[in-house]
Amino acid sequence: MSTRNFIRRDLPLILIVIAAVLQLGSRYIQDATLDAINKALGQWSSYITMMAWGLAVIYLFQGEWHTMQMKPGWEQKALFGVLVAFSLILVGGSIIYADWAHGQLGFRGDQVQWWYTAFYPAESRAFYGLMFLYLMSASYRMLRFRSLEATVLAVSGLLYVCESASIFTLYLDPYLTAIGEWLYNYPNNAATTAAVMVMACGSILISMRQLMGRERTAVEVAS
Amino acid sequence: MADMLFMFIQMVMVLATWSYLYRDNFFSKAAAEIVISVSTVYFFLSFYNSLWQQAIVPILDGTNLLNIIPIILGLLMFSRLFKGYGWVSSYSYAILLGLGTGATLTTMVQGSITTRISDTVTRPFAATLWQDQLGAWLTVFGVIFSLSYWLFTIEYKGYLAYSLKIGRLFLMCSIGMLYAEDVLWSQSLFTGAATIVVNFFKVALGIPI
Amino acid sequence: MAQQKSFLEKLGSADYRIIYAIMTILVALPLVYPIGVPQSIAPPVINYVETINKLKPHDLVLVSFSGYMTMLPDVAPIYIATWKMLMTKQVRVMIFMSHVDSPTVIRQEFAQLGWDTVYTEGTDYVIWPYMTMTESAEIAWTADIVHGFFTTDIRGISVDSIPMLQSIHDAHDIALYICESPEYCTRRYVLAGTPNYNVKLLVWGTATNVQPFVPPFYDPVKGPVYGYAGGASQGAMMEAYLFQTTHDLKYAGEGVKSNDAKNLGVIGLVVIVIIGNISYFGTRGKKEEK
Amino acid sequence: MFVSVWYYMYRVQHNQSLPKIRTIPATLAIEEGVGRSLEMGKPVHYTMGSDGAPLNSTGMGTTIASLAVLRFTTNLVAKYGVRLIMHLPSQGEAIPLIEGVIKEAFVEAGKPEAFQRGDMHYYGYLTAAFSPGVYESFKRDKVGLFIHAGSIITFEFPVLEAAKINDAIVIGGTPRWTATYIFAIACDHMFIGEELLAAGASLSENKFLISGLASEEWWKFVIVGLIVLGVILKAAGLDVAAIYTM
Repeated sequence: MSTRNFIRRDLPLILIVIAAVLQLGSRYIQDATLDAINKALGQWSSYITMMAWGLAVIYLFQGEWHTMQMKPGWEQKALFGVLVAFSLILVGGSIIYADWAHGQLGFRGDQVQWWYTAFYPAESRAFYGLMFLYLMSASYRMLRFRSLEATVLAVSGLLYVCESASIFTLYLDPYLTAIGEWLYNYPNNAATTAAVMVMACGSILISMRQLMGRERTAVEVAS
Repeated sequence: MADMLFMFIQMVMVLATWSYLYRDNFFSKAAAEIVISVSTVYFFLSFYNSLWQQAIVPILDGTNLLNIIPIILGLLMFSRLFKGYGWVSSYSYAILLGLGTGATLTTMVQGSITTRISDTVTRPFAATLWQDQLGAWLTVFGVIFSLSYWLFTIEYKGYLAYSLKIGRLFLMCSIGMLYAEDVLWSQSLFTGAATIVVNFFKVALGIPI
Repeated sequence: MAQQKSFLEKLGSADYRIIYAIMTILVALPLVYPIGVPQSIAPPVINYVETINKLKPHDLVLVSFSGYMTMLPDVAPIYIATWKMLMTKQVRVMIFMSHVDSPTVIRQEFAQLGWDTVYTEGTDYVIWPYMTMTESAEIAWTADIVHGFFTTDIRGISVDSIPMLQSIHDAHDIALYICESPEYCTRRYVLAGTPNYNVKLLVWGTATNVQPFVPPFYDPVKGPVYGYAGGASQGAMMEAYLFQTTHDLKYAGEGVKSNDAKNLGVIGLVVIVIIGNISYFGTRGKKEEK
Repeated sequence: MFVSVWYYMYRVQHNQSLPKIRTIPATLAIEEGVGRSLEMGKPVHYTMGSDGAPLNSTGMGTTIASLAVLRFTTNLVAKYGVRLIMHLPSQGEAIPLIEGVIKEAFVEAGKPEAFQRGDMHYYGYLTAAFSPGVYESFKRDKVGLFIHAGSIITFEFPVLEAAKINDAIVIGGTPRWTATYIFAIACDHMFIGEELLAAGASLSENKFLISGLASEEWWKFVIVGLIVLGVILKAAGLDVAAIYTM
């Protein structure tokens, strides 16, 4: 039982501590070996995150498959079909246009890239365009001078927006930009500084717990 | 012709996405599904492509055999899919979490705390104009008042209650400005998407862009 | 009992679709009929341009380039103007990809600008492949640029057979770093890069990323950040400034066009906020009377 | 910093009293929201954001904090028998960790069979794919409670707005200050700034975690002290920047 606990719970914690200590060490101790180890660890972490994409693809299809089974009907089937078809186009295209001599998939050729640039950037811009419209309707709803706090929020927001429009700056400058920049550089900076500092405190606390092996969130014993 | 097709697809994607605003429909869902597949499969392929070149080729030609370790650790992640062996994957993310811990402890004290403090306290003395001096002193007090919002063990009574009230004004001012920034960039993207639609019709009608 | 809504109440609870329609028309109008709203220029943008102007031939410029396709409308004017300036300077450029879209976008931009007619890949510029880099990896990379992290450039050519890299060692060789500005990136380079290597920094990016984080580090005389430009409106400023100082038509681009749309959008926002508040105060008075 | 942490740990080990932690309103709202979902027969949706689970960077703390909230939520969900839909972040390497936390919470609640891997949805690298994906899920599966906590970028405003349009209780927050405003606009209950990081500890009711929070409180006073001291030193003509960033 104790071996089981050690392998499942303590060993991962020890790994966390080792990796953290090595990185801390290389920051404060000048040593070539330590630097080399850290360099390797940095590269390894990149490779591990890249490997994880395989897992991601499995979860994508698993989730969509599950959805299709939960919601029978032509629409969900057709949507799953769109997903599979498009994925196959990407996989097929990158294999067909691969540069086998250099072991590269067909990403430098325009063919696969074309599918990506034709479909994705337009959709994403349109989606964030929606965000603009949502923000506009939210402004209409929210930016009302109900209380002192709400007034401060609305006035600072409006001033900052106006500052970026040359039609206002042209006639109201230097005052508009000066006030906007002043609000940005001082009161806003004060709040941001405080928020960033407490966030750092919170993150450091969690890291310390991690380093002392007290943070159990990351390690499991079940399953 | 290929250009025209390209522009047409882009326009259809924009309009399909915007059709959300009217109501839920098949085209908007299909557009989402296409982007999800691009978002996962395309990146999966391109990351594995880089992985092949940067990690596996050096193993195969014998220049860096140690790369086998991250590859094995990466494979261990897949143990999550097998019943009863899910815990094995914790070895892989343990390393990542360890590096995250190290990164937090090495960079955050200096980057987010001490540099910020020294920046705050030196500003009032560096400023030359009266408005900058005023602002810089306001920042010093603003930081202290704003910090009082994030106290978790002390009750807000007496002076602390006033400090909280003033601190919240600073926070609101900041939230207003951050909100304004996002209005600005999302507007740029909205303009970008609208340009796609306008340009398609301009080209189709033979009007110069 | 259902009460008739007054005009002011109706004004305060307008359907969100009406707001969508008004804003869409305001923003799309100048794309069809450009108006040409005049432009003002912020000092950090001027310093950005002037810092690049001070580069000497053969200086090494490091660029971290995100080229995130979604955000392109917001940042492309800055990118394009910067590439155009660098093309006139005969410097050496090393480009670091910080987003998975970057390789595609950079090839497209370079093809449009004719970058390869001025510079040769491998001898005048190097593009690193996109890889997710952790903070520790980046620190190692600044200490040993050639062998610290990458084994090949984006074309798959080994670092040992790239002529330009043979004279480069660590970040001391970098004359200027044009840096992408998510918060962590700037913070990391200001910390890891500058105290140890004294690298001059310029920052580019979206307004959201540049504005909150860069100003504390900005000082046009002492650095570490000598100038910055964020978002489409500052991109338009950069184009306008370059055009004013060089009178070269090649610097007039998309940014100036979107300036019109920005102005009308902002006017629209101000108007709807004012309408909302008129309704709020109008109806609040009535409620209090009751 | 270490000293303060150790001091409170010492107090815990010797069963001495700890300061009381103020309740964070958003944490109370989670239980209420799960109850409401049960009444309405709708599922609970949880997400850490499309880019919300960095492990090997300074964002790690946020990820861990959000996982603690996830564990708490999953426990409640398992107890009440409500369906949980998890929208995964783009970081594939975090998937095993997230699944582990959910599974373990189900096991703790005595219902390991309630875990459904098919209810974990992945949308890839791009926020523009994530947002419509989540939006579709709201429409398709309905939503009673939506929790959105992690290191979030502002692009995710449409998701929060969509949850609101679909009549959900929205709870969210991030320690990243730049993204805080989207929650201020769109949430019913929010974690402001570091509250999310503290929520994890206060939810767990674990003495060690609470002791950590108490020690962190001291750091904030130290920061205020350093600011005051810095002003005095600077007025005395010393180079504060050099001293503080040694």
